[in-house]
Amino acid sequence: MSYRFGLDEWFVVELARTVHDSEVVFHGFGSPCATVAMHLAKRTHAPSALLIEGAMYAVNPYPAFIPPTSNDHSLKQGAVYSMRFEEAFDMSVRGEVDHMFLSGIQIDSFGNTNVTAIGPMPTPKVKLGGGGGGCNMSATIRRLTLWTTNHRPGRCLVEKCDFVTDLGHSTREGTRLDLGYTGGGPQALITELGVFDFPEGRARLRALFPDVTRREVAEATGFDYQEAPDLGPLERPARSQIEHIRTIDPLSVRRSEFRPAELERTFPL
Amino acid sequence: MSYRFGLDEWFVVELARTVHDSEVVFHGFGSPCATVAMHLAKRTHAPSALLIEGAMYAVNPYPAFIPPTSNDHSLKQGAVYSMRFEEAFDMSVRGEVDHMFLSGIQIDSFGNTNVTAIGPMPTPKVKLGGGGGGCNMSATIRRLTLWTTNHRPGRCLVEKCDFVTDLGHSTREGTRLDLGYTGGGPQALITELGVFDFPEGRARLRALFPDVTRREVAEATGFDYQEAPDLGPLERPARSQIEHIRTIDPLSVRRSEFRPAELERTFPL
Amino acid sequence: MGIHLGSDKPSDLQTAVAMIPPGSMVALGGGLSARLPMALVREVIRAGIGDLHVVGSAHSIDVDMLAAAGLISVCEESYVGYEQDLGLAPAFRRAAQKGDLEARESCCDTILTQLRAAEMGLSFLPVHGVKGTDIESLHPEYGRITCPFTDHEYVVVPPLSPDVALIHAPIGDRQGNLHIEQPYVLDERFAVASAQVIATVDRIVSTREVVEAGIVIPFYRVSALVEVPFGAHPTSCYPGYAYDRNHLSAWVTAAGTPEGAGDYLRNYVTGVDEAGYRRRIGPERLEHLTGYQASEETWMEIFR
Amino acid sequence: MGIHLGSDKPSDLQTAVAMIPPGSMVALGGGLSARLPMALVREVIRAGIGDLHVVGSAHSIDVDMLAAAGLISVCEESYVGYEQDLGLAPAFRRAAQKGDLEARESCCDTILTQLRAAEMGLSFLPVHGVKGTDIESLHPEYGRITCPFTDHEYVVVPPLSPDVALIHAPIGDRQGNLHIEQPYVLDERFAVASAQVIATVDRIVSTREVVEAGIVIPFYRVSALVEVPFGAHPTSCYPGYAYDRNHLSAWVTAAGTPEGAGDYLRNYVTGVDEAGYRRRIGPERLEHLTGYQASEETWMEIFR
Repeated sequence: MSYRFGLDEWFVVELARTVHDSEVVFHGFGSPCATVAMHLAKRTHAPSALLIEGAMYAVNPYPAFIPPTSNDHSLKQGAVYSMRFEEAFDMSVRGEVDHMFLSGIQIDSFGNTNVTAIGPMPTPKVKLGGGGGGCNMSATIRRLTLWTTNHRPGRCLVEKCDFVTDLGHSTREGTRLDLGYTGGGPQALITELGVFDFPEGRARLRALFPDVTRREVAEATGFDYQEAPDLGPLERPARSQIEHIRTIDPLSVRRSEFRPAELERTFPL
Repeated sequence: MSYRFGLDEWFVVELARTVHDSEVVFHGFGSPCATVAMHLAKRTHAPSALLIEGAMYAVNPYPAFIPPTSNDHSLKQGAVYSMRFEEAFDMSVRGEVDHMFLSGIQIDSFGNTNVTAIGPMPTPKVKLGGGGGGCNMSATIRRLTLWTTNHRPGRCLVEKCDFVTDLGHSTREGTRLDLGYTGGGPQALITELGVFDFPEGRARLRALFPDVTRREVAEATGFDYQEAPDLGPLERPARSQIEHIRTIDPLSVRRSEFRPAELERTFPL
Repeated sequence: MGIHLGSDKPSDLQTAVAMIPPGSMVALGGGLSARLPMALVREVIRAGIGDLHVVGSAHSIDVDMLAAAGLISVCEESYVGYEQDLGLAPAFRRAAQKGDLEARESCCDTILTQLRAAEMGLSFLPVHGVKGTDIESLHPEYGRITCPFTDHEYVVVPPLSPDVALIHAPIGDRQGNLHIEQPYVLDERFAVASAQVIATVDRIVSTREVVEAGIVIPFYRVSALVEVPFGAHPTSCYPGYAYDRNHLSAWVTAAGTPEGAGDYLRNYVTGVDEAGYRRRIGPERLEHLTGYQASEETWMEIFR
Repeated sequence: MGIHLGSDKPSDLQTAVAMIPPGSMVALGGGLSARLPMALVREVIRAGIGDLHVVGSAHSIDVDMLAAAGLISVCEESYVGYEQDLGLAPAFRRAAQKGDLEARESCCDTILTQLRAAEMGLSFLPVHGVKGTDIESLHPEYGRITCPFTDHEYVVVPPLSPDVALIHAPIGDRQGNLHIEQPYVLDERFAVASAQVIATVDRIVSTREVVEAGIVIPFYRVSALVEVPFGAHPTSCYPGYAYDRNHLSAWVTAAGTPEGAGDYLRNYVTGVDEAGYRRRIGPERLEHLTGYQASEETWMEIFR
């Protein structure tokens, strides 16, 4: 039988590919795929990245496994230094953090995200969890990578967010430039269908998973978008990347982000 | 031969008498008499005071001796906790420190102090050391005790400070109330001649060392002042206070604050 | 914003939570699945202290359970939920959606900034973001200011001085010196900015032991100190014990309906004291959570 | 304001101080008689790097010696001197009185606030006092602002981001993780707010040893790391050694005249390297300063 890997693994590889070597990279909490991706990048193409581990604020840890919560001490194993809360936040808001992963229950074409509520506040239809540190950090961190594993049902990529928790490229008060923000905003949006970039501050479809059609993406997406001239399939992961993922995440917590149908998608190497 | 003690010891006792029990009390650096006085108060009438040890920011230490510098680790012996720099300063400026000792090379009748320069800046006749944290802390700490051991030569208690480093009750921009400051300003000024209080925000002579006359004080003082109706000699120290001082300060660093002639002043118990 | 020098600090849960008047602003220490002050939360529910304004960063069962008990009027947290693993907080969500509580959602960094304003004694501080988001619309108390040097317009926030902070630590001494392990989250900031600090510790130990581990919150910040073994359960309190994922999961399932939440509260909170709570959880289960140190494999298996 | 991830950090004094261009704003770590970065100060004097804007809290021989060497153009410290014991700083005083340097005197808390502004990435922060004092007149760069919530008028200060911070620590590892003992003074703040951090340590040790003692400044803040035994002499660096009061006193006496200061600098700085400096001081004397741990009596006698 040939070597196969799952969508969850390829998805993590796509997140990891957005990490540059020698950058300062951070994710928040409740982000298993981003957590695994950061460690994958650090163990492969970005060994000199400064990795700040989510809710632990541990610097360059080497955990033996990824637990189902972001706030477990197993995540700081191997780190010789952990930041104080304020140290991590100051670093982010003064612009020293190069890259953050950010998810959204709703995401619009500017890359604004909503994790606060579906339907109007103060008594929404669904009160979501909330934004953590996003509404300040999204203004200042140099580069944001957005992701969602809920593109297909058609309710995530929306024309307009019911509520803007974190900043994309432009909101009702104007662009980042108008607002005087130093961060560069979203550079990529990765979904279980494909990858968008933001060449002019608007989402543009850049690549697809090989089992996904342009039409499926169009049907699932609530906003208009351009397609990249060289739109095509994503580059396949290397076997070593897949192996690293399985080593990093033996509990497969990354899979908790996906609906069961998506987890059935597997690919030959 | 009867039991005698020196002016330096009585002076320290007068400083210690301004410390209340259960208050938070702090001195800066370069203040041997205030250092010894704080420890004397803590070991006698103010056992529940929270003592913040000068440049060490150590809480309630019990040093075996007082070193000639305020920044020596011998001063934090016995303390289980030392504040960070910012912890001590925040505590002071938000009004949680009840009492601070403050000295001045010049002191005016409002209790403004100068430790910056004699003669006009930027090229003064004498560049003094500088004010440490005084120009913020004097605005916010609840109660200040001023002291000088250089009253007699007549150049310390002046009509007008050449430069206001730390705030008394009123400066060129108005009173503390006008300035919106929360601290209560100087409550006492202790010199080698006697003790002033500040009943209406102006220095008033309240008591004298028994070997000093009202005339000597008047001659040494460059500003006009009232005298308290019950002006009289200071209350003599208890023998136990003197013994404590000698135990606390075996190197006699307190004596470095006095001119030799003043150190010749001794008193019977 | 309180200095507590007394030697008469309350040392039992009932007396300690009696220091919290209804309507208080209550800061919750710890975060997510770690070091939440659960014994204090349960005692607040037993005492039925309501109309609370809770503040914190990213939290979970503490807020959710107080919401289930109907004790929260304003929730000013940056996140309430169980992350990807167990999802949204059912009771909190229900209360927010019905308007039983006001979800005055904030941001970790904004809360930090407001606590710093209190700590620094300042009547305002600027934040970096917020402007342009809808979070600002939930906070009429925020303002705007223009920097006199750069002309940049900032959102400014007022200081946040909770009436009381609830903090759980693994160890402390009788005076109230507390050691906690990193991440401290906002606990240091809460301890300074709050008028009262009510602390529970898994173990009261000698001052020497706390000093050796490192004092993170000094005694003069703590107004009450109670020893409650497993006082953070079902969340973790390292180096003592890992979080109880199974129990959290059982709560989340139960809290899916008001009836289920009510049953849980009767079984695990109002119907028992803390010793009874530990018996309900069972000594074997608690022991299991402390076993994480045996090996990485053991640690991992606790979460499977 | 600098992240230094490289594995090629300079590790000798000459290369390290070559990172400081003339005209730099230089933050000085430690304070008064403790943990002043004296080996770096001496190397700066050997290299003759001038026109410096030095910033710090309460300092002594570091500033005084740089002033004696004519290398300071602006001195923005809260205090320069030798406390009650040895009095005013002779060379600094002379330079300030002649106008050879600008004594832009500041306040510990103002400097702290300006460093925090840099750390927090803010273009201004309010301070509590200063208003009404003459310190404000020395700082045209300060401003005023009215709080939008209370109408209170504050003095506001701009961020302070030194070009380079000079820090001495007792131990560090090769990556640049540093341990220092309290009081940290402003060293943590300088390490974050400065573009470059040049550190000296008395001993380079294993990472494990630094972790056990406690990392206070993490490796990614440090751009150069040099091992210099007794690198803080004649000031203290606990737990290694007490300050050398006799040597400080000798300097203060020498520095009473420009000629005396010049002789001192030739003898102890420009005429020798650091190994030569230690030989000049003498191994017995240095050994004596490390002996403070023997007993309280011994410790006290070092200062007599």
